Amino acid sequence: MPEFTSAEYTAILLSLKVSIVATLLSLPFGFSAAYVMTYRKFRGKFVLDLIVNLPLTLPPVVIGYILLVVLGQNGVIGKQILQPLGIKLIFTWKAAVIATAVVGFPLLVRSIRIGMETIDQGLVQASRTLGAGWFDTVMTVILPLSLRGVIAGSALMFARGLGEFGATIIVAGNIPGVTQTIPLAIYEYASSPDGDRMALALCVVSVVISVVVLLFHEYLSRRMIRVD
Amino acid sequence: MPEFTSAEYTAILLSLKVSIVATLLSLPFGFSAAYVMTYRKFRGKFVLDLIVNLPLTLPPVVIGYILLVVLGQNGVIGKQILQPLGIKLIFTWKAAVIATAVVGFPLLVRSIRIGMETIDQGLVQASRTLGAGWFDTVMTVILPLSLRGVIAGSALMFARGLGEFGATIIVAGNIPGVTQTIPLAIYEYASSPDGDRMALALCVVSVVISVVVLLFHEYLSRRMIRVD
Amino acid sequence: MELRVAATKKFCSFDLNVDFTVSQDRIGIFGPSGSGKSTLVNLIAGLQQPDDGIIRLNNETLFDRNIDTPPDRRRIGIIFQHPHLFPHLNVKNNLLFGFKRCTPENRRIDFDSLVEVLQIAPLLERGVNNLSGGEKQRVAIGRAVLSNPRLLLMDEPLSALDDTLRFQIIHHLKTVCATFSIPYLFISHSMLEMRLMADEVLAMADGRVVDQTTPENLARSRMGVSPVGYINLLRLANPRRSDGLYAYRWGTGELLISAGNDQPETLFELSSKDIILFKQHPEAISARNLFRCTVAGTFASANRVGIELACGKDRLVAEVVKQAADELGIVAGSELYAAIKASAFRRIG
Amino acid sequence: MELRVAATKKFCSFDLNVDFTVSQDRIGIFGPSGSGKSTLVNLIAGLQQPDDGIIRLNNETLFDRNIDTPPDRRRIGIIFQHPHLFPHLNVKNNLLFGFKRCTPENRRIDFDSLVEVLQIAPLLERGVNNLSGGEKQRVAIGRAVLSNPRLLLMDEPLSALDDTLRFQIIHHLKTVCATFSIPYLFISHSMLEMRLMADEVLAMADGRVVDQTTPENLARSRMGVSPVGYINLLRLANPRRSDGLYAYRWGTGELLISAGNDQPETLFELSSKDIILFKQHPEAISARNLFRCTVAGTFASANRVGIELACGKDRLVAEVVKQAADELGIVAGSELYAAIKASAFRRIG
Amino acid sequence: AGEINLAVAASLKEVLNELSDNYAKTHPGVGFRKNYGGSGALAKQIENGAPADIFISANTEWLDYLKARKQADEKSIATFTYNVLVFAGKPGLKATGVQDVVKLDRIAIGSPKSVPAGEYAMEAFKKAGISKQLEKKLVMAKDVRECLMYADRGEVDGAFVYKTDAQQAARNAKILFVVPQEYYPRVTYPMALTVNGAKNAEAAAFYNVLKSVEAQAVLKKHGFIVK
Ligand SMILES: Nc1ncnc2c1ncn2[C@@H]1O[C@H](COP(=O)(O)OP(=O)(O)OP(=O)(O)O)[C@@H](O)[C@H]1O
Ligand SMILES: Nc1ncnc2c1ncn2[C@@H]1O[C@H](COP(=O)(O)OP(=O)(O)OP(=O)(O)O)[C@@H](O)[C@H]1O
Ligand SMILES: [Mg+2]
Ligand SMILES: [Mg+2]
Repeated sequence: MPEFTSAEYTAILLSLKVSIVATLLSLPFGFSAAYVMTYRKFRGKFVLDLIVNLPLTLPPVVIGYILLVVLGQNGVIGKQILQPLGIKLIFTWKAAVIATAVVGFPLLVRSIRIGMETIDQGLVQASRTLGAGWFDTVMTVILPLSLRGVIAGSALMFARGLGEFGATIIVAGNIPGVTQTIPLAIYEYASSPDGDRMALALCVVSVVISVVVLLFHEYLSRRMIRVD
Repeated sequence: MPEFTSAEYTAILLSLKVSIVATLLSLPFGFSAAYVMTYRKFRGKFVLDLIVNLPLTLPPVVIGYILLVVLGQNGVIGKQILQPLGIKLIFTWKAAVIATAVVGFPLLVRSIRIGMETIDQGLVQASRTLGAGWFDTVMTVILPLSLRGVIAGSALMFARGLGEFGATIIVAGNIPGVTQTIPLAIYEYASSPDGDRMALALCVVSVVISVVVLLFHEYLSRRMIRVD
Repeated sequence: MELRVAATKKFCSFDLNVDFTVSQDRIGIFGPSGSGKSTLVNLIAGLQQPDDGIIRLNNETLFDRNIDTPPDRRRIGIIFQHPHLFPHLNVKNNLLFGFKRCTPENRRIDFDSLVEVLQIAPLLERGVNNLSGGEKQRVAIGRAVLSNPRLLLMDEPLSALDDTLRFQIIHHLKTVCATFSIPYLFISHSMLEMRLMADEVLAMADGRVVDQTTPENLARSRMGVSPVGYINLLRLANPRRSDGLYAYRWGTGELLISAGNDQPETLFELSSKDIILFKQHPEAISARNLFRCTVAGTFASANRVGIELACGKDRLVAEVVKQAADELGIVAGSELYAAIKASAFRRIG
Repeated sequence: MELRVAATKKFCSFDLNVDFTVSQDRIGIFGPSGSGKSTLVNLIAGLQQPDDGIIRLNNETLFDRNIDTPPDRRRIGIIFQHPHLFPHLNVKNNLLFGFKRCTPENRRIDFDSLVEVLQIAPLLERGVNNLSGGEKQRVAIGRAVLSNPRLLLMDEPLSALDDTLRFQIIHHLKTVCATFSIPYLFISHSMLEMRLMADEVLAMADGRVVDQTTPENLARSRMGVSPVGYINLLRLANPRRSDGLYAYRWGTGELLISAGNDQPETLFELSSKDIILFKQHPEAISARNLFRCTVAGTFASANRVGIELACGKDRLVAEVVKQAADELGIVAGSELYAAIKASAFRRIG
Repeated sequence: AGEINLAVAASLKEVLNELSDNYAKTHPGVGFRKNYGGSGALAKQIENGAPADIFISANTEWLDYLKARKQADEKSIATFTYNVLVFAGKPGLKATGVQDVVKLDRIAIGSPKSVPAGEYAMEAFKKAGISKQLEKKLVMAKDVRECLMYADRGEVDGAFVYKTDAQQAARNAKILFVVPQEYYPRVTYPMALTVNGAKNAEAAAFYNVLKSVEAQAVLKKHGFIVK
């Protein structure tokens, strides 16, 4: 195993940070989107479904480009909202978070939905008749019962985040020590003639991290099956 | 909307073909993997879990390289299995199928698993006591009851396949008319001086295809909820 | 409680069409499997919407063309036919689910004594997935009762339970509902449970309310076809011990009852079939109770005759086959001897 | 059938430890909620593994230290306490699930007549999710029976059903099981169902088999504590119509029964409580049946005395309180008059 | 008639398209399979048996890489063309030489490890002695096109890119100055027949066209430098 320099360590930490923040940030939105799509009937539901799923269908590079167009200096959000607030997103790690979140969002939502769709409606009804309002029911019945989906979705999203490359490199740039995540570093090493060993070493790090995440996921899922 | 030339049409058709074939090809394996991981206890289960999930964690480019190394002329499979059989994979559309399948596989398996884990064990037991062996039970009870997960997983995988870029470009190359799928074409147009409009048009095509897939998915899921 | 339901609900092969008003606090719903009992309950609780109609509880409209109060604001509790316990909560938290959501002044039902009656104290810390069928049902009962609803709907809550437990729970349900004045709708296909739990009964068949009456009348009208006959309910007080039996004042004398107890007041049931009538006083009879009475009236049901016996101010319904009625010359005003075994009385409350 | 079970199974707060052999074809399992009945059934069917022990059916070992035959190769059917219907199949395909998996020679049970008895013909094409509670249970019964198992385990299959339907189904279950010689284990907390369905009963309590006996004996031993007393079962044949009643030859004379019918043979039940005994012949009595009999023996249960009456070759058990037994001087050999109302007999088969 | 498999650095796409179209017109029956991509990816593909007759790289390292692995036909190695590094940015910007760049906020270059243009730019900074000052201002793009896109969209003040790219793709950005050649090694596009290609007569014939005057004309047209 080659020696990592501080740049690599920074990349690893950054990758973790980006994936974790992106996943945590997406959870409430992902859960809400899944809830709305599973339980509510409204016009424009299909449009929501589409928007949520778009990032899946489009190549990440395109998503990166779209994000750049929207959030950049001349973009709608970039110009109208971020600039007046003095927020700079593009080329910071926050941009990597956004890219990761957008790309992983469909995975999260879909997983939560599968979990939600299989909830016994009788339990939801029981909760309502016991005086729990819909929000209360969502938090105390639907959420815990779709936890399997939530956890699986988070694991998916986190892992996907660890590997996110195409969109991140465009909106966050590939600035060593600032926005260079593991995949960007791997890419750099892999595309220089004698970076293979370094690239491989970073792959191994990625794999190790995902082993840990998987172990954690399995542990959580198992804890949820009350054995009693 | 700019006029598509035959190269674009080929790319669109190829993308569809690759995604569809990859999804169909992965379904039996994905289902089996999900089944084994949900219902069986065996040593090395964790390793299976890991292997299935690796493609998620690693950047697609890396997966592309790994596939190239494994399936290529000097690779284990390439040299020992494919060459003696006279099969050439690298740089054919079949390589794109493999890349797409590998990248989408974790999504498929995870979705099916979420669906499977929520199956009422009483139904499985009922099936067994009614004389259905385990395989029979898998096919006639577990499969239909995890169909939601299977469909959602297939939709995810198909959509992911439509956007697959990093791994495909490495193992299949970017050969117009032969292995150039929509994302590769988009990439090419986006990086050529006045290809922006074409790139956009191809993005729209991608989106339209995924709209159709989503509609179909919703339709299937809805049909499965027997209303009566 | 005043409950008015006028509603229709159509499924492809079944349609419900009911229209009734009840003003008692203890209502029974009686009807064969598939007659629409559970559907009616769902409409009242707001879990399904009527296609059309109105639902009013105590002058508050819960449903009409414009209003549809959500279930959690109806404060109507349900004990479902299938327990529907929350799999992610243990027994205790299942029980407390509704309780916690009550306003403090509605948290009136004593947790410990309810748990004791339901005999689920040893289960409190367990998960609900591995409970036995009867245990689940008992937890579901406790959960609904603790939420102290202003109307409690009970959908065959007791059918998974053995008799001993069943009557204990009936007793407790009645006491709790009376103490905290919780009105209820009680579904059962047991006429006996109906008699014990309800003051008024809606008889359903094929999605219609075919009869709205008292359990007594329903029982009378079904006496001839029911295998258990008409059930007399006797509320007796201040027993005296007598040779291992209990003697209660009744009619012009005493009733000897083996199932008696030392409670000041007890409810007994007695089937119309358990009364044997004699024209003359029989000698040396195994039945412990033999008394003289007058026929206050008769009614027919299938091939039986129901005979209302008056003894002092008390009344009992006996049943005989037509033949016997003719042979004994039973008409209003006749005098008869009635014999009842001490063991024929069943204690139920 | 010969079934031997010696098995232990421990859960955190409950442990099952049974050891019994039964060789009858119709076995009942009786016990209060939480006594381990469902667990036992699961072990026999192979759905749970004993911690230790053996399970043998007809000389074939299904489970021991080395063997664990999978459930589908045991050919043991279950009707679960909760119906567990396949939600992705319609009623018909649920019913046929096991049937289709039978070898052709095992497809012996007639679909149409079973469907008719269960009264589910109108439901055949429907999905199972919206069936009423009783409808679901009936489909589950049909599904298990159609698979023609070599042993059928029934876990409280009838508790969701009203009486009329219940007795029809009992009748049919017995006929089918007899015709196709399907032995069964029948769980119930109803002593009556037990008496009707079983030849031998395992009484369970706290995870142990506390008694293995005939339903008759179980009923006798529980007569004193049971609210319905001891149930006499009478198989009577070749009735004659008599004034709207049916007269069956019994003992040295005839029994008049209002619930009779024109079938050549019919099964009736009669509670021990429904028999009134006289030392002397009473006059003008409403009871249609009055006959002379001899006391063949007595037994005590709680504060009651069971009295075996012999009348010709036939036997009946009556019950009286101790007091009455003393007063009438009942000992083996005494002669008595027994009175039974025509309506006291209940037709059950 | 045969088939010629090309593996060509993406920046030469237009040139090779034109050349191969012309060639196909005059040589009916000859088919091209063109694979455009990053030089590194192409080299690795060839190493692993991807069909390729002619390899044109955007730098010498990747050709050397193939040579070392005995995949390139050594005799045939030649230089296809040259390019120069320019600085493109907002038209009004006051930047006329390398030293002026330090006054800017953000500058995009290609990732030095993987993009030759980036490597050359870094080289130039070093020579000019400004690499320390620029350290925090650099945005490393995946490829030259991306660099240019940043500049074009105004996300960065300017980008170091090849002249050909700047000419073709820039709309809002203009070439502000050409980086003097003394700051960095010459940008060379080497080419070679692969071992397989050397056996393919059609490929060899087309390879000769690539070395011809005709090819140089096309290159010039697209802004490349041929001498
Ligand atoms: N959502 C539905 N779609 C179609 N049919 C339905 C639906 N819900 C109920 N039914 C039918 O309506 C009828 C009445 O059902 P309901 O559950 O109210 O009966 P029930 O009186 O509660 O019977 P049980 O005593 O068996 O529980 C049944 O035949 C049932 O199959
Ligand atoms: N998997 C398990 N883990 C822990 N406890 C269990 C498990 N399965 C059953 N029990 C407990 O074992 C006891 C016996 O359960 P079982 O289901 O056999 O009772 P039962 O006799 O069928 O009761 P019922 O008449 O209420 O259905 C119960 O107290 C139950 O809670
Ligand atoms: Mg119901
Ligand atoms: Mg049970």
